[in-house]
Amino acid sequence: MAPVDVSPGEVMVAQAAREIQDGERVFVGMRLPLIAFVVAKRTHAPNAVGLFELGIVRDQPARELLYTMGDPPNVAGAVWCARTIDLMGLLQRGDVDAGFIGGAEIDRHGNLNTTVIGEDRTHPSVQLPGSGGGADIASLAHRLIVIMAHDRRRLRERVDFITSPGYGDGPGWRDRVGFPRGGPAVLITTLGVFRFVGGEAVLRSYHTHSSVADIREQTGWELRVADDVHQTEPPSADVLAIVREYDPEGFWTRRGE
Amino acid sequence: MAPVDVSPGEVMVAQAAREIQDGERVFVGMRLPLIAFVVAKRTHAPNAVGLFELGIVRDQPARELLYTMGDPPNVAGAVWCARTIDLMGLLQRGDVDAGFIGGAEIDRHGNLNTTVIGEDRTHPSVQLPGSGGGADIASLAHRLIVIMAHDRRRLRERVDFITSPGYGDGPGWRDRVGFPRGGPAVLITTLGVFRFVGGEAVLRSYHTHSSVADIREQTGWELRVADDVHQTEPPSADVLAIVREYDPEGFWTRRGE
Amino acid sequence: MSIALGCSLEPAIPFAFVHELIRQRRRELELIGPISDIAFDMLIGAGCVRRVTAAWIGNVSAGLAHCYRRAMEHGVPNRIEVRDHTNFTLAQALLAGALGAPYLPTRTIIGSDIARANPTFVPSTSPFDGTPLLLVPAITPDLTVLAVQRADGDGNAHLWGPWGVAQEAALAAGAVVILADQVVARDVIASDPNRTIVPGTKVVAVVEAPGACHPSPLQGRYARDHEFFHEYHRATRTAEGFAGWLADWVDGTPDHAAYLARLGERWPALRLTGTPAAEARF
Amino acid sequence: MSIALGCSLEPAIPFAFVHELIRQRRRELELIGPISDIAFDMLIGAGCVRRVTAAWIGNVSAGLAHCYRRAMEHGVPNRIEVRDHTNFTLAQALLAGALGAPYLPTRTIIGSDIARANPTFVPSTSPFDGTPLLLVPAITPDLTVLAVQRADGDGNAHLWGPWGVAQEAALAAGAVVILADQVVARDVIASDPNRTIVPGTKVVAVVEAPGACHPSPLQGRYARDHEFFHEYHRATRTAEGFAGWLADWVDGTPDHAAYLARLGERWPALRLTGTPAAEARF
Repeated sequence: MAPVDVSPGEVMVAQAAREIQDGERVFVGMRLPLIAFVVAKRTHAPNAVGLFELGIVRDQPARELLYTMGDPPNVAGAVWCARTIDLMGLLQRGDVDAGFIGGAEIDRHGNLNTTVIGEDRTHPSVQLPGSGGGADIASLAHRLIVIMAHDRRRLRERVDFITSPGYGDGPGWRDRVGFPRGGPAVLITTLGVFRFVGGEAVLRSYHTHSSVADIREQTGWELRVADDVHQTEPPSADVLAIVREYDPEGFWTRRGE
Repeated sequence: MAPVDVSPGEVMVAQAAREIQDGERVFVGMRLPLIAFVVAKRTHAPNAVGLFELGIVRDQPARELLYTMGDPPNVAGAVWCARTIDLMGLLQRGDVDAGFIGGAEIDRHGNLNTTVIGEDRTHPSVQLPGSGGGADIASLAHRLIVIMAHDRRRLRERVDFITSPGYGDGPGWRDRVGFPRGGPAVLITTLGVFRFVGGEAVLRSYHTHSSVADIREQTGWELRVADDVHQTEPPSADVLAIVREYDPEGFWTRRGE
Repeated sequence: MSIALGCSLEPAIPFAFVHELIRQRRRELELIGPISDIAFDMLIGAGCVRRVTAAWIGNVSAGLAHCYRRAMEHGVPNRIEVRDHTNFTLAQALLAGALGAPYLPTRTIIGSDIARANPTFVPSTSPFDGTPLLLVPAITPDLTVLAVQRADGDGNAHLWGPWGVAQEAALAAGAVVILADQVVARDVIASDPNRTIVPGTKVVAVVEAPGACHPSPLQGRYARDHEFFHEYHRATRTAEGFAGWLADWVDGTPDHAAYLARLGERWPALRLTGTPAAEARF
Repeated sequence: MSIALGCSLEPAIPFAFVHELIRQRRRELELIGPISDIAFDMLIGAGCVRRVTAAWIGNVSAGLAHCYRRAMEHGVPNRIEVRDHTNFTLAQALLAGALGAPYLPTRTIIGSDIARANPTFVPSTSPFDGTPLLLVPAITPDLTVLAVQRADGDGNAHLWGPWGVAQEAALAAGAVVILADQVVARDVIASDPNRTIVPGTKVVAVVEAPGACHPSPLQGRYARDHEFFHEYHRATRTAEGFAGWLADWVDGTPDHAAYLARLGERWPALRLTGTPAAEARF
């Protein structure tokens, strides 16, 4: 049994850690993926390497919780501190196995919006921060792992602006527009886990605090559910211990609760 | 009066030094130009900055004679040691005032060959080393200073291969092919000094050991002579002292004598 | 006038320069920078900005950028033009500028709405294999402002920690201003020329400005003031709140020394001693 | 197989690797490198080479490259294909490879015969302003070989002194081999990650090879052996002379330790102690 007070953030971190395979080179990013990288390194993926788009490569996680990827503890003990374009070059070449991104909105084909709510880019109803490196990771990593808060306003039939492309309008689209590879492999939300099948999100598991019905209610497209849908494996006590040691205040893993 | 035992190399170095203006950023290169940079810095151009295409910027000359621009004394005490492309980027942007190059052959329009003697690139009669960065400097520096040994086989009506373009077939050619700027300003040979007027070399001075007649004899094109042709100013005793202190064995300045 | 800053991404943002731009009420600026972690937000809120060329504008550890939202959603204090980039396209645009190349060709974002929203990008195909490409035109800022650990009087500058797009931005610029935590003798710089991010030949001014990056960090010198970003986030939710914040922290401090003094005990507490790099002999 | 080496230009040329290629009589190599100061000449003379992609092939302080001349002028020991580059076009080709870009656009050599002699270049015009450009396609070596001062067991490598085109060549390559003057603990590398030229993720082998660059120099470790280049120049004027030189220095030495031993007193005399870089704290 998992501890009863597990937060959605902790369930997501545990699932995200499972997505990192040993030896992989992963664009880590910040927030929950950063902690997922720590968990993966200390459990099943000791040889994974973390890449940070501002120009850092780490084979060991930073010793302290990071608030941004450029915090001094993320440079101290790195094996490479270089330029953004060096890291992005590795990504465009195809030297990066997987990347994490999040977003404000996503559609069933895994297209993400982090730019603007509203139809007119120049007169937004909500101005979001923009791509950062997210659109690059979505364009060029071999495999994309998406992490999102889950509600109907976020999981939409169509997003207002495709910042980070997933599968566009479906199978074949990425080839057609000219991406060399990639696309979302998994969408981990606060409520469940989707895999992409034929360029479309299919629900594979619901977290302990959720259900298929809850998820259908909170999803803005007609939900597809896998035949073997099941409960998301909760984080083990060991994994929770790692998460809580690294983020003792719950700055990222209990954010907004 | 100049000392009697002045070598052609020393006359050329003194003249080359005069071509460097104070405060200029100069692609220095090796051999005689390197020593010209030392002379210029220690006489009239204390604020000149030397750029070396492998990735070095110096505001003070190296303390020892260099045999290649990558010798450790050329890095020690440099203000920037970077990548070749960083220096070449400055050059392409137009941030480099002047550059020195040499060659095996040159024509009256200042086009240089350092690639091959013979009509067929794939079956040369003499295989020369190639461009190095010479063609880049000739393409992109604001002003080109050329240094050459002078004989009829080198100063030719047409060169077999244009490695480093001068003025092509004459005025307007550089604009037409798309160079953003540049072209040879001066050609300093073992016998005299030419300036380029309307894209063509015009003899301006002959060294003490030479004459207009000698130069005509040793030039493979119909010589054009300036109205005010005169004797090249010999190196002063001060300049000679600098040259001989820096190159005491005459490795570069008395080469082949 | 176009100004690139915040080019190391989250660290080494020259906030002291940003504050001074605001104090002088500079107007019609075109800002260029990848992330800018509240620096661009401040300048937008203060009415200094006409256009922003950026990949991300917000508050990295706290959330959305309130001033940027007000400008875009309500035209307060003025409408601004945005040229959307990603970290990679901006790095490529500045690298093209540094190389003197007209553009760089890329496969990133070719299926993204960013490629359409930014009118400077040109779709193309590779003459080598016919595959689709996006051409990212060079960006050449009028001025690039870098904060570094140390520089000499000629502007030869050592920066360690993440370089982000700082070197390309400096080499692409018409002129560079250096904010040095320490101004040092030339020989300190020349003892380690591989550490130099930009040579003095590109630099028009060097300012000794200790703590110039607060609240962002500078590797080995001081930590990020996380709480300051959260305070800014809370204080600037409304235009009035932003005006108050500005009155306190920018217009209320005549210069950067006064700004640091206002931080009180908080500033020395951020100081880092760091660990020394292994010896390298030249 | 394509191999990039000599990527720091005149210094840090991995001659120990070159000698071993010759000892193993590797054939049909495609060499990539800007200057290569006698390294490519040896490999050509030994019959290891099918194609050379380079900006300059010779003996920097002594003159022409005799083996290269014999191959090109007389097909001895075999004809080779040459793809002429300049230092800048080669740097751009490798940078394109490192960036995963198909090509870089340039204005260098657009009026040079090099642009015509090398069939990989494609003339173009800028879609932004219609001006002429030359497109330099990416080069992605199968293998890049770097000599560095120190690396850890994973291949994270510190190089100081000129980087030339070494970083682009390493990042563009399918695989990298590191010849380290010293293999050090990971923490030495991680104490100064800005000094890292290539991360271990690109590296397939690390060899501790002290003196690997002789007769070229390695910054802070040993000087250039100028006289050795002159001896090579004199010795290799004829094919027979080259065969004798090879028998003495390469086939006559079973490995690099034996090569250094053959240098006798000459080798320790080249040792440098260097001067330390100013402290940087992370």
